[in-house]
Amino acid sequence: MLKTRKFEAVFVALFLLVAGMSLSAQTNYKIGYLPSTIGQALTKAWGVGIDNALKAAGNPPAIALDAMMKAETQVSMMDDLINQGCNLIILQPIDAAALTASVKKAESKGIPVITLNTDTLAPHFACVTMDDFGAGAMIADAVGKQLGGKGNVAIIQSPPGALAGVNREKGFRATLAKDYPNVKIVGAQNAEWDKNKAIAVMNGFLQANKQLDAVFAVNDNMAEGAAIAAESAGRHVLIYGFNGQMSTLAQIEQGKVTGTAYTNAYDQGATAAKLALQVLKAGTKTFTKTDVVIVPPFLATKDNVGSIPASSRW
Amino acid sequence: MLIASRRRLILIGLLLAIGAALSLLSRSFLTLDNLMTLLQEASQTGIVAIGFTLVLITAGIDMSIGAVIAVTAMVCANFLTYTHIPAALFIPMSLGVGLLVGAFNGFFITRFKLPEFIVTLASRGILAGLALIIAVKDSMGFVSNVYIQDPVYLSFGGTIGPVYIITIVFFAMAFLTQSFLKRTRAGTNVYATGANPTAARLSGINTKRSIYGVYMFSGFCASIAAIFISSRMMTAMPDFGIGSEMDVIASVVIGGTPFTGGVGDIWGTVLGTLFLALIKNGILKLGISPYVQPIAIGGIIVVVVILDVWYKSYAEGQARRSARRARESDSRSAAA
Amino acid sequence: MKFDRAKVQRLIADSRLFIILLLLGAILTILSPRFLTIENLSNVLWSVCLIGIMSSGAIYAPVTGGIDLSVASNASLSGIIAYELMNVGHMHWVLALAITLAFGVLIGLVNGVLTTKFRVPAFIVTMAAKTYLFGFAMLVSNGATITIMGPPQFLAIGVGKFLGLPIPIYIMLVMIIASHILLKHTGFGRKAIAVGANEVAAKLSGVDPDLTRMIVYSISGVTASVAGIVMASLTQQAYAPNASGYELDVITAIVVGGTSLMGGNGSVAGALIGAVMVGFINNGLNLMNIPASYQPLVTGVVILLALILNQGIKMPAFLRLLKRA
Amino acid sequence: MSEQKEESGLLLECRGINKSYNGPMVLTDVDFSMRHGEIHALVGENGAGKSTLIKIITGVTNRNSGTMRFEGRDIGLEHSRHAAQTLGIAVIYQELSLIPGMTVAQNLFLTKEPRFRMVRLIDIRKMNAMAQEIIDCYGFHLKATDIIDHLSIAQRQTVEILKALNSKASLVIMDEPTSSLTSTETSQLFDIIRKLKEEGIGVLYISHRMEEVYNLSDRVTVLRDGRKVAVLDEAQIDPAEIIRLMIGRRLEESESHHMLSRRDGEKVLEVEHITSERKFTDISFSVHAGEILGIGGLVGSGRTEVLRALYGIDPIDSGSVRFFGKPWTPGVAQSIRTGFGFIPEERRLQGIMGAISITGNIGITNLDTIRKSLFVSDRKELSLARKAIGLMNIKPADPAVPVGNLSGGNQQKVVVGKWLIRDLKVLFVDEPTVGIDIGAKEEMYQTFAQLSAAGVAIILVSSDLPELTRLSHRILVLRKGRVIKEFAEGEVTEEDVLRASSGLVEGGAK
Repeated sequence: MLKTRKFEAVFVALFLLVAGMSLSAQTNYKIGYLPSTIGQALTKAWGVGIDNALKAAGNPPAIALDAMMKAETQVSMMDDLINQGCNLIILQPIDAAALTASVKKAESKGIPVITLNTDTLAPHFACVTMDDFGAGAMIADAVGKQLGGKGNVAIIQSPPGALAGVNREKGFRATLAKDYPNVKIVGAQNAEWDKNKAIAVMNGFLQANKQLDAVFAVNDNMAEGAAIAAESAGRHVLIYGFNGQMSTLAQIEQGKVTGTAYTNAYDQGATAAKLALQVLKAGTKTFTKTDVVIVPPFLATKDNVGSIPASSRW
Repeated sequence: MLIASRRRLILIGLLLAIGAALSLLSRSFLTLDNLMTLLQEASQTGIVAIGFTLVLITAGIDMSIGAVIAVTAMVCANFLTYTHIPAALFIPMSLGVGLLVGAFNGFFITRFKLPEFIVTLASRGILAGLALIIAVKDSMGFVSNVYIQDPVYLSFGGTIGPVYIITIVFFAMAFLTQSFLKRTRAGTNVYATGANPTAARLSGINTKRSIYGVYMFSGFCASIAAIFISSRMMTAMPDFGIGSEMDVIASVVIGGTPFTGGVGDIWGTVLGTLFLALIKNGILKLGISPYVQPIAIGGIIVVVVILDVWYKSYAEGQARRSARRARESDSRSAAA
Repeated sequence: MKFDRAKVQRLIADSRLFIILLLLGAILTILSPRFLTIENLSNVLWSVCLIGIMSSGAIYAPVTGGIDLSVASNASLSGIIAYELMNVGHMHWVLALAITLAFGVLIGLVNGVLTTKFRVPAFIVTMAAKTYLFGFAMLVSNGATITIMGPPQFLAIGVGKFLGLPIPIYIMLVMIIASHILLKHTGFGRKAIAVGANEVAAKLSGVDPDLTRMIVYSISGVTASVAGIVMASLTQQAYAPNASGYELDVITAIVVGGTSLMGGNGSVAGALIGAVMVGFINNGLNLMNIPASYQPLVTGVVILLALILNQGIKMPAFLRLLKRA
Repeated sequence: MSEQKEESGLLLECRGINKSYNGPMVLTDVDFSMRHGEIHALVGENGAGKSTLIKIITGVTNRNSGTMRFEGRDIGLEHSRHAAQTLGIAVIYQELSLIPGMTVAQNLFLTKEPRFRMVRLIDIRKMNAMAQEIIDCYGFHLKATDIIDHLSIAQRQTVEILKALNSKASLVIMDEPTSSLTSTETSQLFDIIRKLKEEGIGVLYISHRMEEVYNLSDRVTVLRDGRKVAVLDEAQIDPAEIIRLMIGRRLEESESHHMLSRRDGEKVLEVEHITSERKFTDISFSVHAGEILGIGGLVGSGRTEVLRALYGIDPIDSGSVRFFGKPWTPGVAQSIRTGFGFIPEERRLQGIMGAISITGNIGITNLDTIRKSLFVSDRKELSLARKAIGLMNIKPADPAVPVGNLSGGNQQKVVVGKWLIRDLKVLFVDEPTVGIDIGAKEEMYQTFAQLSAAGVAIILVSSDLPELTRLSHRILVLRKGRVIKEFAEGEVTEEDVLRASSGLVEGGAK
């Protein structure tokens, strides 16, 4: 019995401490931010963009949760944000189909949802996207031009079923097939978004293909990994990434990475936040069609990368 | 017996204490919606944990449960996209996945005496791959997850009154499994197999059968969970459940079932899962940075298990002392 | 003559695993002409070096009948700590790495104390550690993906080359050899094995099981953080989930290497072979450009076969069993 | 060998049993018979074929040829454990076959739990009641709901026996039942066995303890090298004779006289008023070089605890210890370094590392001698191992075999051997010959004699009274953690020691 009281003491202490933090979070709008994982440059940058925009409008920062790349976790966290009575949720769906139900549920309870990059199957308030498919196509175009419409290309993939990566790859493949029939895709392997794994995968490509002209990695991390592998093998390969995170921009300047599809993630986040505040002021609750806001990425290469100011590097 | 039930009471006390603390600290904790979600989360882990408990009682371990969820979900997805077989028919079939995997594990464990951990870890890999291979693909050959609309299938994600069906099923399964363990010969055999295999064999128990049984049941439970998860999310993904093993293990161990086998029961596991779900759910409510949340969860798990171990050793020490005293007096009287 | 045969048989038995590895290599060579080249093999070694380094220390937990699931989180955290010390704290890189390793030891020691002094099962302790270390990593890195721009000496650790081979390979080999000697040829190694084999008997022979275990987990911790440093330097990057999931690869390597999780024996060389085996598979599939989906599947199957063969079960017998089942 | 003449109404009758596990014959043409309600002892050295015969009777393995009749019914060559059980043959195994964590009742009814008529669920209440009934009708001090873990070894054994009775056994086989019992518990067990006899149940009794065989059995069958060498009726039973039959060679009869003799070598260990909470109180004694100090007393009287404390495993609360005159605070590691040796009880649990080679088992205690600076020299270790193997003539003489694969006797030899190769000053010995065969026992005794001759002080704890009285130069008897009597000189009989252990001390010498 006495023991039990000890536990109580411990926990009460713990929660009082925590309560301190939570108390301040009770003004204006309660906005939830639920990316696929918060441990990534992109999602971090979004978060910063969102919070800055909210602060500017005198709103407390968003409640950020970490779904750790698991759709189940993200769904249950959606439920949690709903139960917490958020006014609006900014969501980067890990999977379009998997999150549709949650988005429906939220909006049925009068909580507008803004999706980032990945749309869901159900109509909701808005989707602020950098258009993965289009950007993939854009890179394919660049590669095709640089190779003069002929050569061997490999793709470093995201895990199967990871929508963002898949769409980028689809755009890339579609354009090559359409406009550059002589550019051969000699390999496509998954490196699980991971730089270290990308090194091994790239090494594989380099071994398997004595002639490899270009590599498209569906995110910057993997592009950087590919760069490391190419460098240590002493082979020259065009390497394209995706997202345009700060480190990759630097590597583009150093000439290690050829180019990337750069989006100003800060802006994207801010855009979402501004939309959020608008709709909350307007008080609209039901949405028949998703209003898609495209934050178009542009191709950052050695020539134009300098034009990206430090303030918009993330 | 007594010790176990006292430990149980302490855990319940903890549960209530934390619950109370949370409802004081967060407005949104003590709402019907939230409590029901909490139970839903707990049930999702719990259904798997029930099967896992039996494995642990035989002093084994099953790392493949997560992957079983994935494969089962994908099987259902295939039925839904490529066939017109009604859900009522193919769901029972897809539950066979878990049974098959369990038999597979049981086979390698019993026939080749391979360590359970590595066998099930291997089948985890095999299944994870399988899930991707059978995943529903689009025209370009990319995994595209179906959006399930079959009403019968979706009904599993639904509620009866405010209570989620999964929760009801969870408690029903808990009750049945518990009575199986305590009230049937097969159940007793499971304990015997875990506590002292040679002795069990000597008393004519077919330990191999018990082992096959528990792994198949564990897989079966995972498959059931898969149905509920996918119908809650209205889709099936090839990575469903993978990685959830750790939550399951934590719940079961917090529930007081040790790795050494021979002891443990389902009500403990139920409490364990509730406990873990409570912590996870509560943490989200407190507006702590998501960075701190894992620290809190990990810390609480360690603390709880430490306290449990402490209490257990203390209580058993007393039991043994009293037994020794009794014995000494007994032998004295006999000697005199 | 007879004695000789016995000797030969024992030799074969001891090198069984290596033979299995060669077998696998041979198969892959047949399937893909590109497999058997110096660069490719060195690439494979390069790709398994993190697992290899972690295994060299993590193996001691199973030897004493325990397990360490926290190595991956530990590694990620170490990378971040190293960065903070070097690039934020502007410490000399050597000092910074030394302190990082000290942290690694501390993390391991905490695991050790919790398992020995508080009698919490190692599985739970290290599983929880895996969780809260990830949290600490998030906290320290503020959830960011850190890019490490320097110092060059630090970056050289990961990508630099010596005699045409990447430095991490040398680090791995050195640590594997060191660990092998530690396990097989030092008092501590003997003590660890004894504790795993029969704690009471060991105690009566003057071994302090608790102390031994604490050292064991500290070693596991420090090697994990070496791996973390190498990883950070190799990828020029540090972030919380950096090594997540590696712990299972490590355990797989160790067990495939012939170390029982029940304790009382252990083979460091085996662990390396186990790691290389997995590396071979991934590399082979990669060379043949087989879709990623098949990698976990093939790996799983090969692991099972390797375990069975390693147990000395003859293939025909195995097939017969399969038939009967 | 005198052939047993055909009798009517034999409980069990085996004729011309042959058995070989693909290769050498383990049993050749063995005849064996049991009458209803007799206590029949089966004796023989390890490897004589006792256990094989039991295995055949209980259907664990099948005989190659020969006939078996049980209660008049023929048992075919294809015999099985299940068949044996249904026939009513029950075995009380040496390593207890109970399920820890379960209650007495659950163990009694394992696999035959009473169930409800309608639903096939176990009727726990009924089961406990039935169990309690059986317990009471044999008058044991047990509760049906007791959990096995909390019972003493003796109590667990009674549960085992109850299990046998509950399975309606008409033949109960006991393999070394007393090996882990105190003398009191042993006598309790004997009462039970006699009760079984009265019930008309045949008891086949295997033991290495001659006095038990002598006290208990109606008939004795002696096996040697897989052959039956004799069947003795009650009148003919005589320990010396049995031993002669068992090992064929006649031991010099040192068992008969137990003259104690003072050794006045240098005082190696002086113990003054040591006390340890709830273990032992105010123990004082000293051991001289070359002396074997026997410590008698019942299990739980604090004998083992004293050894453990002096060796440095458990703490001493008060009192002082002097080693060669100098004050000494025990601690396992430096105890070993300074020349202490410890041979623990319960070999399997405390003595050996079963999965490890002989070399490894010997090496771990000799790390200090085989390691230079940081590293261990395999060569030195191996030579040590070979030396130990030679000294104790351990079989097989292969340093690489895992100790777990050795016979009980040889395992114990390893445990002893690892100390012989050290420069030993004091050796603590706790129940050294439990469950090992006569031959190994003798070798063990000679080793101790040689050690003491070489000037090593030995403290011997033993429940085996002949052993204690024969080996010791001086005997302390402990009771309830105190020295209750010391036999320093003159003659001592086993009865004296036993009486003292049981607290019946004339003159209350202290």
